[in-house]
Amino acid sequence: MIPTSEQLCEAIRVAVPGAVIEIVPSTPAAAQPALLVDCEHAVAVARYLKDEPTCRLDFCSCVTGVDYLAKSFIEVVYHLYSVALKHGPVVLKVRAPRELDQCRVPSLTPVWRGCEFQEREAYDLYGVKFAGHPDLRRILMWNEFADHPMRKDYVPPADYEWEPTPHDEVLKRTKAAGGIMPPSAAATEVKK
Amino acid sequence: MIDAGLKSELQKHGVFVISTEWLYNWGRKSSIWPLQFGLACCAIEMIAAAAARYDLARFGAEVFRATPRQADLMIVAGTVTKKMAPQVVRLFNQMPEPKYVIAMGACAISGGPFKDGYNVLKGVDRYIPVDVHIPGCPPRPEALLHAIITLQEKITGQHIDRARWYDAKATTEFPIPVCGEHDLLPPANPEVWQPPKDYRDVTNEESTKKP
Amino acid sequence: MIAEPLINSAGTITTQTLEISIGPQHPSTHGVFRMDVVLDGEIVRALKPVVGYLHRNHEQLAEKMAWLGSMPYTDRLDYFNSMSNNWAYALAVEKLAGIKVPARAEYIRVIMAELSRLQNHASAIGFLLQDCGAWGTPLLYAFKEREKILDFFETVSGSRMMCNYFRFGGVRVDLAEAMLAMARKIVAEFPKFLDEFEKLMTTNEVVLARCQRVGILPKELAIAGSISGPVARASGVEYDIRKVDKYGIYDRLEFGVPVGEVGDVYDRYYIRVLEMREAVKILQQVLRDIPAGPVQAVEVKLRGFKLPAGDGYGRIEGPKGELGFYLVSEGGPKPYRYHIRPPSFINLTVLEDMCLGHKVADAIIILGSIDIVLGEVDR
Amino acid sequence: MDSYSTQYLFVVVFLGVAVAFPLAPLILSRLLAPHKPTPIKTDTYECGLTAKGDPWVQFRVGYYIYALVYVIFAAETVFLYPWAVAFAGLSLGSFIAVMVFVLLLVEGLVYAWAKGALEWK
Repeated sequence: MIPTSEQLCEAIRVAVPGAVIEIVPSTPAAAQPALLVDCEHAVAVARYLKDEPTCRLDFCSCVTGVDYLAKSFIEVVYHLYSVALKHGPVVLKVRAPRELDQCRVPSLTPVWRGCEFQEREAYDLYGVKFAGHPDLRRILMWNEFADHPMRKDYVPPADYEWEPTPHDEVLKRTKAAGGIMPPSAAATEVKK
Repeated sequence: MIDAGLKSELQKHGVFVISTEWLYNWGRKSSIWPLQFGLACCAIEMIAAAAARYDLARFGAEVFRATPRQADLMIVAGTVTKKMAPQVVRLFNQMPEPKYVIAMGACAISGGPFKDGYNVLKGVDRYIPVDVHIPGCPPRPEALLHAIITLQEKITGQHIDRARWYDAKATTEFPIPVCGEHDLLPPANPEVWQPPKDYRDVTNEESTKKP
Repeated sequence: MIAEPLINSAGTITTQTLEISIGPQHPSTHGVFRMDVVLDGEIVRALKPVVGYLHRNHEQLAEKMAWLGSMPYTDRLDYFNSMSNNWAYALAVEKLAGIKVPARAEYIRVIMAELSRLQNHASAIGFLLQDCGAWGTPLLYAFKEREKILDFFETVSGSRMMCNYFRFGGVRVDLAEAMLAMARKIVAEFPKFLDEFEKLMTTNEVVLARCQRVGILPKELAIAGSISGPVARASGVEYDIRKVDKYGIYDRLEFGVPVGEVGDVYDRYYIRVLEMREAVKILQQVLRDIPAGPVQAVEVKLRGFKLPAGDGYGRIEGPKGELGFYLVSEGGPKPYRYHIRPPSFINLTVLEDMCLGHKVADAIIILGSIDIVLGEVDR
Repeated sequence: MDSYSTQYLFVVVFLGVAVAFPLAPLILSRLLAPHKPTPIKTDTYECGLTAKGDPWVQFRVGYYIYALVYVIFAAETVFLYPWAVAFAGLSLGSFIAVMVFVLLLVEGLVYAWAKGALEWK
């Protein structure tokens, strides 16, 4: 069976000297604690997890970018499973500061080929640059797009359309853009 | 014009009196060839409508042409995203002249459930003129059949002398938007899409710079 | 404008490659998918998939809505089987919150997911054979079966394709006896369709000639490229999440997991036929011993449903592969981060490796055998 | 007009219809169809994108050989049609003559097959 995250921590500290590892708990019901690894040793830890006979985590199922605006860092989460030993998930987390110029994370595509597209998507939507990625381009948005739309502080373009009964957010945007509120909207505004 | 009584009388004896305009429209409406152009979930309902049970062939519209050169109806079935909008407008421009557009589903009409997103065009009628709108998400295959019938009625009502494709002054080219830094430039085609008067004119210069 | 000499050093005529894009609007790309292909005559030298033409910012919308608000959006992810998408999302939330699902609801969930798998695989084969050149007939056969299943979905959930039928902790409406009878009739008739389909297609020499030894995916590349679902099992990867995670009541059901050896287009076609037979076996067991009881966990509030703070990942074996949801909650009524692990999107990673050296017509079939849906690829 | 020339009347009528049938729609569409060329409309169609890359490349010679083999056997079937329609009433001599013609072409097919003109390299 899969070694518990504490055993994994000890094994990684032994195998990859100098790796700074922390355990981040998830909800009690899900019970999927994550291994937070520092950027320098992420690739070494990943290679260790993949080749180590008791883990053999050869299937990287899911790569996600998460933008923690309040704590001002962007986290990339890897969910690893083992096809050979049929166990998982081991969750690997890597963090990088939110500012676009310093937002750099080592890419794990050399370890798991499956991360290629998902890391490109994280770069496209969050602006996380993956060092060592073979082909880091935008994958979902068009190439000339300048923003990273999934970040929490992204302001979408003001191309929304008139709505018969605008409510909270669209109403704010209508006023912010100096739009003249249609009569019916004014009525709902007064009633609220 | 011949009066209706005489016409029905002749019809009883198997003599049909028709105008060339009726024949011209009847020919075009009974064989509308749609462009094979599915975007999202509505495309699956379009295939289901063309399949055996709902059978689009009863209305002569089952021949889906892959190239716009041989199609005269574009069924915009699905969400038109901003990355796809230039391609949609270019395809519409490349279709030969008597051409019609059916906006199938809420996404094609106004952005639908995905309207509040950064990459969804709020309705295909911002760039190209739409003839028939089908509400629904996705609309049932019967709704698509009803839309084809509505389009056929629209075609029968057209007149050769006042048709827009014979009119030299009619605009037949719709400018293709460019994918800009933050949004499509221009956000809408002013000739085709006029927002309601008491609403900010989204198409003037002020809107293209970053808010 | 032909710069190089006509006859090159190797004694053959020098030929130049041709760059074309099998673009967003193309009859056989299963939606708005684009492949930039470099061709040397008919042979594919390079193939770059370009996606994003249907990116409908599903994940950003989910962050603005309540937890249950994005359940109808999951129908529009892989719009061929909304039932299993719902189940993936419901499972992820239940795993995060620790919600128990009553037995009858678990049985109903398996019925819906397996019926959805049947009509998905039938359509996938229909589209694949249409790409092979059998113009529309296999697709019409497959859609005839799909219509029956969609009728069942409509009687149960109210909508043919966008069912929005699952809730956290169960399902929305109980199955009446008449609906169960309808499901039994569909399951009883399905093997006849399968036998007819196999008799026509499986030993058809055109299918054999076009699909065998084309687009071979080696097993190691399948695992390294995170390929999941029938595409991976066709290459010999013995991995089915229903057997590994044992979610729902799959541990109580006996069913086999067909695994291929060569991993070419023909294996991917035949795996789906065998998986349909297994799904029929599952449905017969489930429809035979479905218990009575409630279909909705009582403690789950519909209004103001909140998840405890933290993150979690739940996944199911969707017809196209492993469909997972990674959810991050801050204890509020809205998700902080809502990420979908799309099987079709990740299965495209190895599309170029499979197509190199084949003809253009084979590249179309290889794409068809992966069975992608653009709503899920671009989200 | 004795019976001899009336037989050829059918051929003349048939030729006239054969020529008129394809030309009529072409001419009608030239006259009636709306003609509105715009730069975007006359641009080459490439799946909705602007066409990139130059199609006038020097591609493989295989296409030409494939077409050549096809043309040979298409011409053969054209010659076989009139014979196939009426071969029941004809004498044994005509049958042998056509068989010689067909065998010559089968020998050509075997040669093309042996040289590998039918496989795609």
